[in-house]
Amino acid sequence: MNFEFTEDQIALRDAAREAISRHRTEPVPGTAPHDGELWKALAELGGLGLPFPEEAGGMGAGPVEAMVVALELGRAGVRTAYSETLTAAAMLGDDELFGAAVEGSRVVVPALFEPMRAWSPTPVDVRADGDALTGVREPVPYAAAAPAVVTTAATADGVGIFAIDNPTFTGARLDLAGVSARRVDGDEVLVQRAINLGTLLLSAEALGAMESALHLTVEYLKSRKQFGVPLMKFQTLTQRAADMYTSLELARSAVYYLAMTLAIRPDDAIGVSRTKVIVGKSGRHIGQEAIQLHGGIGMTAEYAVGHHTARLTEIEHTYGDTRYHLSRLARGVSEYGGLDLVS
Amino acid sequence: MNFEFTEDQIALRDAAREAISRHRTEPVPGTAPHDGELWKALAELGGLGLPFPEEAGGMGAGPVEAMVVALELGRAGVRTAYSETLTAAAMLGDDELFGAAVEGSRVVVPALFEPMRAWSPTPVDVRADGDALTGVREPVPYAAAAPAVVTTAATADGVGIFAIDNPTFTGARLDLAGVSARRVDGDEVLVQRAINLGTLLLSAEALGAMESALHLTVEYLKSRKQFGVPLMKFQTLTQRAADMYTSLELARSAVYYLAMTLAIRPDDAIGVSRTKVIVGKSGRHIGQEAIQLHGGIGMTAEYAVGHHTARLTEIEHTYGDTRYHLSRLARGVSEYGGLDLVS
Amino acid sequence: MQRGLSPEDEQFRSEMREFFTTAIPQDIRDKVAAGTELSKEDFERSHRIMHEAGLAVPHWPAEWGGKNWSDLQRYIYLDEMQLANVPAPLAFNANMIGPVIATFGSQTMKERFLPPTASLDIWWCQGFSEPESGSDLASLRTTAVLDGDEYVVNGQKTWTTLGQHADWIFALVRTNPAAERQQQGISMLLIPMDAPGVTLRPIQLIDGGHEVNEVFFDNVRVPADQLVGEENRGWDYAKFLLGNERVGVAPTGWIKRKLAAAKEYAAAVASGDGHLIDDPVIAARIAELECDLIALELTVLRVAANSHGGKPDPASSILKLRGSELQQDVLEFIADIAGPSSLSWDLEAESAIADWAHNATPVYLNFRKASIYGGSNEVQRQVISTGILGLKG
Amino acid sequence: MQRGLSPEDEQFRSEMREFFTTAIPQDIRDKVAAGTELSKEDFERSHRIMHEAGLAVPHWPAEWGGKNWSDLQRYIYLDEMQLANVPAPLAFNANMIGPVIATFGSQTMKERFLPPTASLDIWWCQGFSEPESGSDLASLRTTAVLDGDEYVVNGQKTWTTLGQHADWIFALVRTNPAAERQQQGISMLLIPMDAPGVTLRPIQLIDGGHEVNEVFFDNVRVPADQLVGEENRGWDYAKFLLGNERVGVAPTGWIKRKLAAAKEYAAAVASGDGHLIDDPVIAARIAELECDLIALELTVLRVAANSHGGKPDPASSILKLRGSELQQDVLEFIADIAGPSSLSWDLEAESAIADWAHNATPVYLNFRKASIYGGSNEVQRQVISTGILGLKG
Repeated sequence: MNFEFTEDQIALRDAAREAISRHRTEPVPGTAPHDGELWKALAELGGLGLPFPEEAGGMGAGPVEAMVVALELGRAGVRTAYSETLTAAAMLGDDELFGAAVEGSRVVVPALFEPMRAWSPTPVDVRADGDALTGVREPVPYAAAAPAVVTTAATADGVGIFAIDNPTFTGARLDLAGVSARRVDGDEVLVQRAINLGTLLLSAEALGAMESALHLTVEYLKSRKQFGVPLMKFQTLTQRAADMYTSLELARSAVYYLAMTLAIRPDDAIGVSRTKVIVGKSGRHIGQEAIQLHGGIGMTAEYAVGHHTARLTEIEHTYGDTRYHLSRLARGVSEYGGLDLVS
Repeated sequence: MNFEFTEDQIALRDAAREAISRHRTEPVPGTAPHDGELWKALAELGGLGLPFPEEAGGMGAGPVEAMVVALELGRAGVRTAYSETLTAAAMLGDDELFGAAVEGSRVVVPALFEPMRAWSPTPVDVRADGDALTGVREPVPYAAAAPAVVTTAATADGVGIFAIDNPTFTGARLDLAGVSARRVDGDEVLVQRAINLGTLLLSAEALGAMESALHLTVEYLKSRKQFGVPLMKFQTLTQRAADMYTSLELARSAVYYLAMTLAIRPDDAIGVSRTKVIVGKSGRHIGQEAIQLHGGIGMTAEYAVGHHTARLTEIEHTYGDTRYHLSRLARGVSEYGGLDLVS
Repeated sequence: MQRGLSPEDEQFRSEMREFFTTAIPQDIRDKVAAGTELSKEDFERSHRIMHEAGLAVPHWPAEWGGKNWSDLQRYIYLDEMQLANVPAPLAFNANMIGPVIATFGSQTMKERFLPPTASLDIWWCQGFSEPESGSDLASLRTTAVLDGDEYVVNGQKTWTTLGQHADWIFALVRTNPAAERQQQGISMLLIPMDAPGVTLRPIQLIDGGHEVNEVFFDNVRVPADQLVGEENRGWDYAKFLLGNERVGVAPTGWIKRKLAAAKEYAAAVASGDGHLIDDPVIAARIAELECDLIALELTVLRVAANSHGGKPDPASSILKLRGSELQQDVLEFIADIAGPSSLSWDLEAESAIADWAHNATPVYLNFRKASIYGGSNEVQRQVISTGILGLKG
Repeated sequence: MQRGLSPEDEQFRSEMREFFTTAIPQDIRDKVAAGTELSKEDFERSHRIMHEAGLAVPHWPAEWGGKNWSDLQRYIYLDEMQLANVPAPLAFNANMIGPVIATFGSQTMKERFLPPTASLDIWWCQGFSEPESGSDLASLRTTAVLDGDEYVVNGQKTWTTLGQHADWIFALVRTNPAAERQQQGISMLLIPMDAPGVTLRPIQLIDGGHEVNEVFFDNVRVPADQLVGEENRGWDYAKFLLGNERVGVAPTGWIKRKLAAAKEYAAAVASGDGHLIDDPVIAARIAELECDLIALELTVLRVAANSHGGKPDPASSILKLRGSELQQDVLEFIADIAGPSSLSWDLEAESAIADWAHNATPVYLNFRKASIYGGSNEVQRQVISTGILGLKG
């Protein structure tokens, strides 16, 4: 067991932090815009190919390294298609879009949500007959950036993966009827593996957002005065900041551990669900308390903290929320007795 | 809508309070002993027959009046067979035990629990063939006081109610095989009605316990010093006392309302479940916080507050806990839209 | 103790329900239901219809349009209004400055301001908070110096809700900086928003909406007859204003309607072969929120029914605290129900996602304010622990 | 970053598991599993078996029986012990006074006390808290006045756990009432419980058990060579003692075992046609508690793996807080599972109810202490906010 970053991982973290801060723009409410400059910087860093083998065109690192980058994005409060692109790339196998995705020459995103349907990793109303798809994906992330898309569809033999080079969106909606799609090698197992990676990256981003939300809150309590004394003299606030720290460190342990787990067991869906639950509970707690302890200023778009809360909320609702993952875990709890985390 | 006690109800409350304080003995951990003196005083007050019609031998008052007495018992931290006896009496119809129960000449309790089975208002493994019963009831409350017992059993035509004058107990266990039981008029509806009444009385007792637990906590925070200053200077403690007060007043509204409801709709099981949930959540919150804010002294049997917590825990586990009642309510939530509490 | 409504109150309720569900335009009520932002014109249409029906300011003194209702009737009025998705009469007019002028203003001031305040011909906004005074309102720094028969006002206000629509602002200003206690040197002034030297800067919130503003005063000259009541008594008027509402503190009708909507939403979102509402864990959460709401609403009713014009029931102190918590719990739940459909906030005509789901996250984020503004939950707990429990911190 | 155990640590774990599940008598482990109170003799039997195997005080210096384990090995040792329902070596001996004497005691004191402390031939208890000093330990009033070569001790201690079994007490006493700071005038004395003037009064707890005591000192004469270390440095020793344990702070093995038991219990309690565990809401609660536990245990592992003998990882500050919360959550859940079967606390041979269910409520109530004793959760939060976050209250 070793939870510490290696020297290489620390160097990667510092490089990512530097690149992000150089290209960072102020966050805005609502749908995230795509930032080409930042994207280029992340691509130049090799960040988009980190977990993929060198022979396939990746960097030959692993999920731990990708986590390091996602953590920095979350900490900086920068919203990008990072987790989306890596999730998409993980589904692309040897499709030609893979290279474009990890080089950053195209924005490639997964289209995995069905409108007005709770999260499901497998397609329900999206179907394929050969390469002909029917159904709707919505919302598709970064649709305004005209991305290429990887989607899934129910086929006669299970789940198929499809690449779409130049889809046409209506807002964030993608009607699949009549689009030109190309079937990609791979099945449900590959889809779940990609979602596992994506969930890790979102969780890491959430961890970074929590870190910054707590940091901002602590600084605010130190500097801001009310009734003539610094807010940090109000024990009811500082004790709540302590609980936020507790939530943060619990989430950190879980995220680091999931990265290590996926490095050796990329199909560990149970581990992913558990991490999503831990991160979901911590994220909601920290996000809500960070605003509350800031008071009114925490509600404003000019100030960073509320954007972290918004991003934590978005992540909670991506790839299954706490309740979804608890239900998934609940179905298995009778199948084993005690937990074993070290084997 | 009127949530205020009438003058008669206030007089009853004062009389009950006086009688209880005159006979009150110090609480002890574990199984509650039966106190004959106090029981006599409650009976002389007419307290045992309050909700039953005069023509049947009751006092011709209603559930509100019985609630008033139960609230005082809870406030004083006195454990009695009050809710049990009134629940039993409500199941007895015109059986001869009814008179003994409401006069207080016999302790009569309901035997409704099956060992190692979650709460169920209807019998499962207790069965009747004519007057011959099989199955086990455990724990039977106040078994050490050699009470008469009213129990239920699954019959060919539904649920039967049975009176047992002189059962033999092993500890708190009553093996029904071979006991001499007498079938009483009444069915499931009467059983549910009796449990509704019993749940109201337990909820009222819980409300009294919460009131006292908060009162003791507030007094402790006012008087006790730590680090040279009164505990009430620690905002983290006083803010939590405020949350306890909130829980208390929410529970009060629910209990009063349930009493008024049962006075006109004694079969309102939905109202009973909702109240049990509200009281359960408030009771757990207040019981746990009362000990925590007291610190070590709250853990000792010499001090009253922990006994209130113990009693709140016992009530939570009687006639269905919060989770049970939420599940019962959950099955019906699709059947109506918004709530209407005033009609 | 008595459950239920008297026949008169039942009749009253029917009338209110009839009015709110038929007289207020459906398009406005649909927007409220979906959590979409209302335009100024929406507010005005709705307010004026209520005003014409004599229902905009029923709690004012009878001579200025009041109704002499009981607290229970006022509860019924608010409940039916909220259940019908009707936006409340503008609170700054109906619940804040109106009652203050009616109670403390001169006869001239009443005649000048109360009728247009009731009819929304004047749109009021509030100038209380300042950048350096949050919960500690009495530390405010905006000054007003008497110069002849005019006050000269300098300073800055913030969190001015809907100030962008406002014609007038009622502002707390410091008229006596030398007063022994901060609270004693404060006055309340009525200032037109188009007076020279008044500027307004919008503040964008994290939900993307523009709802609050900063207001700057740069040598603004205000005629002395726009002083409310007496000089240096503004703190008392502000306390009256903030403590004026006893019944509407917890928006239980609003919560009830949202929770009923949450059930519809949970029945509309597909999950597996059925819908989210079929999930026992979701259904149990709905049941729990209903129980929480029942406990709160019964407390509102208890307080309303038990108050006899005198001191309010102490339990009224929990209503703001618990009301905001429960509002937030329900909106959090609705965002969870929306799930991935909540990820795009943009309302698009051809979207396959319902408006409520697009709005779920911004509305959830927006209502984090509920536990901050108007006396934060920490302040509410302080009021309970000090004022009710006697824990002198 | 690396997941999993090295082959050596895997081997170590197998050995520990083998030892704890075979060498410690089953009857003792069954009592622990069911939450039944242990007798003095139970503690002694278990402790002495571990001592004979060299496993009672592995974290002591090697010359007094220590093992030079890594923090990770110590975690594995504790985890396996707790999983196997083995009562820990008496904490007052192994984790408290032993390390203090080994670190600060004279060579004579070490030779006199460490061997019988390791073997439990001396049963130690703790004399720190006093009736008027709870979280504010430094305000203690028990005095020790040097009279020739003896201290004369007067005063009262309380919350002395298992004092009824003890041979000796290590007590904090005030030796310099004139010291500038309260903390500077305190010393630590070793006192036999049968010394003239020492009396013990049991305190019954709300679970009915007798676990803590008051200890009174009435002119008790204590030879000066039973002073630990130097006079007036007792506060430092006490801080060392309380902060000594870095790995065992959160009993994750215990919680893991209880949670696994909770599943068995939920599968044993009938409900409808099946059992409680078939209820999705119950199963989801189990899953949630498992997630909570995983987050905590991973933090324990992270802290253990990241510590290099120097400053502990700051995340270690959350372990006591979170560990006690989670212990309490799991015991609350077990009491809920027991439901009506928890209503009688009496263990009866012919009962149809399992012992764990009879014990569920008293054990739940007993562990409300976990967030109070040994530094309350409020104190833990203060440590985090001040020491880690730098919020100087």
